[in-house]
Amino acid sequence: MSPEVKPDSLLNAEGLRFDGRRIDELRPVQMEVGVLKTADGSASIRQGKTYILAAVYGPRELHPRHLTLNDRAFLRVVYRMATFSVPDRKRPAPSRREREISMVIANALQPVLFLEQYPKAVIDVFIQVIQADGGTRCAAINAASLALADAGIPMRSLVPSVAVGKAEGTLIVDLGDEEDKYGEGDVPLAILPGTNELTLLQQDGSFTREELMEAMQMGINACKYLHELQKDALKRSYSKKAPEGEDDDDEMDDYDDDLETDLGEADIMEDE
Amino acid sequence: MSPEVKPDSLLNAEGLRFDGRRIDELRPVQMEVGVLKTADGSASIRQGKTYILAAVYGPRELHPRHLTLNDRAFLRVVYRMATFSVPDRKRPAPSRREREISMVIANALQPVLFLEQYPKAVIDVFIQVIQADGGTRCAAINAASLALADAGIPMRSLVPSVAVGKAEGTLIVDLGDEEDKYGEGDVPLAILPGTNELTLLQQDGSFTREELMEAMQMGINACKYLHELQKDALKRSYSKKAPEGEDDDDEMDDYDDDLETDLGEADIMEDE
Amino acid sequence: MSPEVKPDSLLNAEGLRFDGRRIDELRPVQMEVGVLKTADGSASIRQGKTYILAAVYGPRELHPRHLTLNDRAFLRVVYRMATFSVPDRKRPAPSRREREISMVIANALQPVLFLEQYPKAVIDVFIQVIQADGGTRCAAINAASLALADAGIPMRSLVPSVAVGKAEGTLIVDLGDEEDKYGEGDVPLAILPGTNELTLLQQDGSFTREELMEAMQMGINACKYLHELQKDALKRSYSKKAPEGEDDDDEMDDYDDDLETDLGEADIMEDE
Amino acid sequence: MTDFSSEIISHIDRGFVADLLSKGERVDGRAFGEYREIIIEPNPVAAKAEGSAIVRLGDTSVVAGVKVLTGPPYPDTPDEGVIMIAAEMAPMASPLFELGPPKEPAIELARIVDRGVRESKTMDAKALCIKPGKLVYMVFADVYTLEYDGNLIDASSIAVNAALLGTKFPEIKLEDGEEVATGKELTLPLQNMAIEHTVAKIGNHLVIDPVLKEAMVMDCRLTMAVDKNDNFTAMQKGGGAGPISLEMVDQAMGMALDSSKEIRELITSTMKNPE
Amino acid sequence: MTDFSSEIISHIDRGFVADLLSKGERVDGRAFGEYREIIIEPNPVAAKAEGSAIVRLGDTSVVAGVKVLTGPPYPDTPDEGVIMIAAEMAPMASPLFELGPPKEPAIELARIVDRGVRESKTMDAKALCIKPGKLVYMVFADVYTLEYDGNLIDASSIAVNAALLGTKFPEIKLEDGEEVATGKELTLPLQNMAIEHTVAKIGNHLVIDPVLKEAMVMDCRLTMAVDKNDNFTAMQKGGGAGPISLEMVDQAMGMALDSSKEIRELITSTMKNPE
Amino acid sequence: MTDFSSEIISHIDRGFVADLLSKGERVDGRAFGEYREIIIEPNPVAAKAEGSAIVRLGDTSVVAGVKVLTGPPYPDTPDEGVIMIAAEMAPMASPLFELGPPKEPAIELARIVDRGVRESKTMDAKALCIKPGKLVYMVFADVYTLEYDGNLIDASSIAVNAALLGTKFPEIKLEDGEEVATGKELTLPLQNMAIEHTVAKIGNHLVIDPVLKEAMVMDCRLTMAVDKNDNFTAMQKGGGAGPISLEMVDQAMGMALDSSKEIRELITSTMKNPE
Repeated sequence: MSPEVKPDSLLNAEGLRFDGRRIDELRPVQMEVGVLKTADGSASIRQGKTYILAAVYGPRELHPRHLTLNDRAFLRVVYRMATFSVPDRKRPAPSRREREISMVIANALQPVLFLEQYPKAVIDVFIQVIQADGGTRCAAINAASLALADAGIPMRSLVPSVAVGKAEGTLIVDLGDEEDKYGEGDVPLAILPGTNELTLLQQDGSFTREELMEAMQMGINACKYLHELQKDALKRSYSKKAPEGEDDDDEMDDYDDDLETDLGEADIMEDE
Repeated sequence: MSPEVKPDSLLNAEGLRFDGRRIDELRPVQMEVGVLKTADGSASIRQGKTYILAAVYGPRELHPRHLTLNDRAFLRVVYRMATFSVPDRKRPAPSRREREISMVIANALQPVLFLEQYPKAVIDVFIQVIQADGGTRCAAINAASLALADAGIPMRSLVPSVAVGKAEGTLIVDLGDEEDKYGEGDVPLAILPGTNELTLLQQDGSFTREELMEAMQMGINACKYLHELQKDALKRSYSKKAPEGEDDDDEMDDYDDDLETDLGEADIMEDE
Repeated sequence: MSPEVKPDSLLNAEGLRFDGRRIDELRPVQMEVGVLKTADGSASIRQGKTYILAAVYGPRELHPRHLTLNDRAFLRVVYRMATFSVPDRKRPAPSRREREISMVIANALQPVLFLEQYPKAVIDVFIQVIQADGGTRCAAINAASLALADAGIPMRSLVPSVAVGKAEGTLIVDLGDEEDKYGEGDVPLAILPGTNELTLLQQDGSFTREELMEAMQMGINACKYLHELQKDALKRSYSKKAPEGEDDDDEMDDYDDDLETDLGEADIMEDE
Repeated sequence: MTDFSSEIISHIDRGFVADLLSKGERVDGRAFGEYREIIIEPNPVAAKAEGSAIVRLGDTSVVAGVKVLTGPPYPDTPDEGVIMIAAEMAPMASPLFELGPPKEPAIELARIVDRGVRESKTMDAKALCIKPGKLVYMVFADVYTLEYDGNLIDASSIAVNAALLGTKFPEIKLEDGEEVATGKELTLPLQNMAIEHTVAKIGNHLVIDPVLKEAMVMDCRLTMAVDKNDNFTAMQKGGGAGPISLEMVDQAMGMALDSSKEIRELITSTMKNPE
Repeated sequence: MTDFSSEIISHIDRGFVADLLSKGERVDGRAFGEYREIIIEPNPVAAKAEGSAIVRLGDTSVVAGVKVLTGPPYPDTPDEGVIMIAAEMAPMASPLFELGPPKEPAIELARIVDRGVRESKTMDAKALCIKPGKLVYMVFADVYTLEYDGNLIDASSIAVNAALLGTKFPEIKLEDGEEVATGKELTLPLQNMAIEHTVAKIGNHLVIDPVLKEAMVMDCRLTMAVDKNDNFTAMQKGGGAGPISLEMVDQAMGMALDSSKEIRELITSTMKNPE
Repeated sequence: MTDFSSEIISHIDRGFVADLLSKGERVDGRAFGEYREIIIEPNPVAAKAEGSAIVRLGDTSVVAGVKVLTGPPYPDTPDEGVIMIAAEMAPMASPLFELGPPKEPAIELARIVDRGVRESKTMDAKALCIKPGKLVYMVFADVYTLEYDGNLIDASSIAVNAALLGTKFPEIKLEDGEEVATGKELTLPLQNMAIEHTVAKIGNHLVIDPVLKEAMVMDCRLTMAVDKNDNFTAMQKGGGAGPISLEMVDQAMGMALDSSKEIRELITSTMKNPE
């Protein structure tokens, strides 16, 4: 591992960040769909040095049975960090932090799913953080919604997510580890791209009401961009799946029919 | 918290105790019934600095089901101490001591209940020690039997309980923390007031057979007095519940009919 | 306990071991059948200073039910070491080592059982190490198969087991603690005496392929001898059970009929 | 805490609550931005805990207690004291709470209340250091739920802050490697107390301090910690998966700011001048 | 240990046992105040444990082992050794015992046996101190149940006391902060060994050392630790919720006193002169 | 890992696989002694872990990461570093794996992989000592399963060895009781890397690197760790209760020896020269 050094300043005289980014610039993001063979659906995301895998199984029978919901599927999200994904070794057992993050990720994803179509079943979303470098819960949501789509589970839309923060009084988008550690606050959020409504919202640090409103707006803008990247990733995966010689667009059209668009959002593939 | 100091002597030349009590004198006792809104029945007790809440739920369906008894209700008692109720912080998880005390409290209460009337159900008794200053298991029994009555669960009688101890060779009633710590023994007991039979009996320290007999007799006498205080507390709660202008006695008569008196005890309210 | 001292040498000039044994000589072995009254079957083994008890219950109903197998009995082996059975105090909770050894013992015993005759049931094998002085998993298998026979559970044969090791370059049979600790390797194995097939095989240390083949052959030879000792122990237990004045041989003949010999092995009692 | 809605609450209940709200009314008659009566009982555990408070929020009540111990600091923060905030959803408080190890709602409660203290930098952790790398004060604040009629978070936040404010503990020094009590009594180095405010979203309406009936039909809740300078120091959307618009978040923040000063003053006046 | 009665035992069984008792007879023919035969096997774990004993009480049997280690004392008792007594109800011993973490009956067994040692001040804890605040002897006595036919408590108490009495361990000194064995062998500082006696109440009758059939129909049991001076050093009513009168407690105490000396002598003679 | 056969796999499947093997064919067309394609991705966790590798064995894949920390040695080995190898069967990797604490198959996996490192004396534990009795390096290697199509053991063994081989960590000295980084970067003291090879027995046939379909119908498997000198340093029969003859063990050892050198070279070349 590269030893972490506290930077002299998180923002330089030109208004550029520690790692050279503009204040509203995302780290390099790579998303890939269908990366795991055994899962029903899967995706990976690399965002800066953060590296996360998401796998989806289901809808399938739920064990243990006492968790069964009679009127809808149980969306079970399990967010886990590898022991070696952080500077100090994480203890192997699930921490309270991991359990809370699993819960907020489930809340962030649930609004786009039609859980009532699968009473008594479970949809499992397993998230493994391979390397953590800030923004893992947001990156996890980006990957998990791709994995759900890859599993063929009907969705109203994908869910993009990003964290906005504050460094030396300036709002900045997509915090890396140093900005998270030495900055003044963190606002992770996720949105429904069709309505811009928030499905994840947390905050720590210290913000005025006006700063928070601006931070959330910056986050929504960044999510719009991430949503495009998600759709690109999904499109690439369908191209790969299409048998050679067949028309890729047909393949995608088929998929479109499976997607519901209740929230008035443009269909995921439409504007590609 | 007030730092604990070891007293020079637990008994003074006049035969009075560390805190000025006579050897057979209880600490100030306040019992109150119906103190928690969400529980089916509840009571609080303050005995010296000991402060305990008891809540009763049931009879209700039992989870997990494998604990179900086919011929009677399961009396489930959970005695818990708050982390801050003792001089050193108690660890949050239930200790073996708490689990054993839960068991002996259940044994102490069970003889007055008609568990066979509620096969397969559970009656839950939750006891929270807010502040511990000696005699918590006895105070818990005093409060728990009031909470059971408050929940409208038929009972043969209330169950009063007290600890008798020994300090400098003399038997003393209702130990406080210092007497428990620096004294020579402890005999917690609980009785059926109608027959004087013991439903709780434990002992530690060192006693001769004769001392133990005397200690138990002193404990029974003290329980008789505590039983009067319990009945007073129950009476007050019924007065409060009675709609204004109505006759309190009628209200109490109704209750009396619910109580069984198999053990030949005078009915709880009778001699008030 | 006798303090452990590292021996100067594990093999002396005459080719004898630390404790005077020849390289292929077992420690003194005592096996006794039917030592526990409450179990359906039981046996004890003392092998050197190793002392182990095995108890068998079943076939009986399996709890918890989700472990139930629909087409055969569940063979549940629980190998436990007493806290005081080793030089340092073992922690009371089951260790991962104990759980793994339980699993390999179950694998070692299963081939001689007719589990498919008892669908949904459990056969419980409880093993308690009272004193551990090397070779506990092998001694446990020796005792457990006697306990299974004592419980009247049909078996193709008994399962003898022994560990072969290496000290100062020489292969030696039935390691004691010091030979295990200061030697160069350990090969515990168990066999079906009728076919010489291995039902347990593990190895640590460092061996060439040729050494391993020789070690396994030495182990098989030692198992043959242990098998005779097992049969002796079983025979003694039937003698004891036979009512006085009755013919012991008849008693044993009855037992023989219960044993299956699918593997072509001579019947357990036959050559006695 | 939990989203019990689909399992326990019928559609009729949800309709009933929502209809009332459309008429500008809440189930218990309060205004949308109005808290239930808040009663703080100072120092109920005076003999054993260094600080304590019982807080009633209508028919919700909790007890918080503070223990101050000494111990070694964490290796990565050798000059800072240790602060641990926990909360327990005891089955005593509600038929909805279960026995056993804490489940997700209890973990969330504990973490939100903890974050309200930690992220607000309520205490100056460096002032809790006795000797860097060797000995620091360890402050444990634990909350037990006694009665549950909605909004445990705010009740717990008020109770923890009240208990911390009332905490008194003996000063300890390290002399020749031994811990020695100086005989002096200290209070905690409180520098920026923040109070948590929870607003429930039900349809198009926002109500502060939701009772259980409201919590059971809400789309989600937003909890906001507000400090003395009207800064937001922690926020959590939870209590259901319903999405919320930016505008409603802004409105909720306004409701929190409107309530904050009064509650802070209640805590301060009660704990500084306990009868 | 447990009150299995209503689930497993029919009323006929209870009637049968009670009828016999009315005629002055027990199910196995013993007198009411008579123990089953007690057999103590000394030092079955001689090679690994510092002390050990197997005790048979009829068809109940247990093994106890003692380990003596060194370690730091508890902060609140810097000049005292550490004494830990535990007992396990292993499923090997009975179809009634279950796999898994200890349940209430096993916890009660462990705590009663522990209390019998601790409350009797069987050992002089201060004599187990090597260097105050730094290093003490830690004495662990663990009991495993092998066969269960009633009255595990007394069997465990006898086994633990026998094992402690036979314990030998190397003397350790602290020299320049290092632990050094002096080469001398020590025995434990036993000062007041107490034996636990269990009496079962069945209807109006009291029987000592109940077998399983009696335990299953008893109203309750009373366990009493009696020391060499005939003092009672620990007592526990358990094994069912049946109440008991003062008179019967007195009678039970008499039965315990009648048995105590003989059992103590058996332990002492067996462990002091092991074959 | 587990013997799923009787519960999940029909007799038809077992017959199908066995029939193929009788014809000299495997379900995926490989030769009996042939591994699937092995792909090693070096250092996927370069920013946080001291060493790491992702290993693909056909459609089985795992990630291994190494953390090197400092801490006190175990009392009984004061001059040796601490080495801990663990492996987790995460439910992400297979519908056959369950949530919750590790069950027997996961424990066996972890212990086999650990034994392959420890028994081979892969690392010189004494070279991991910084100051005897005070401070040593602690090497933690953890494996997470990502995709499961059989033979997790060999994939994990390869991944752990690759991650250890690529590990770099800062040198620490103890100066006046304080840990100080010298600024120098170290590699692990690897002295005898052994690779684990798993052979499945199906009827009379042996196949190396079994896929899931083979694992589900196998009688048992034999895992062998082979070091650079062709010594066997660890062995485990598992994966079912089927017995195996001495001749087949010999044959399996031959198959392991035939594959070992090539895999070792792949690990070394990939990790020593990562792109």
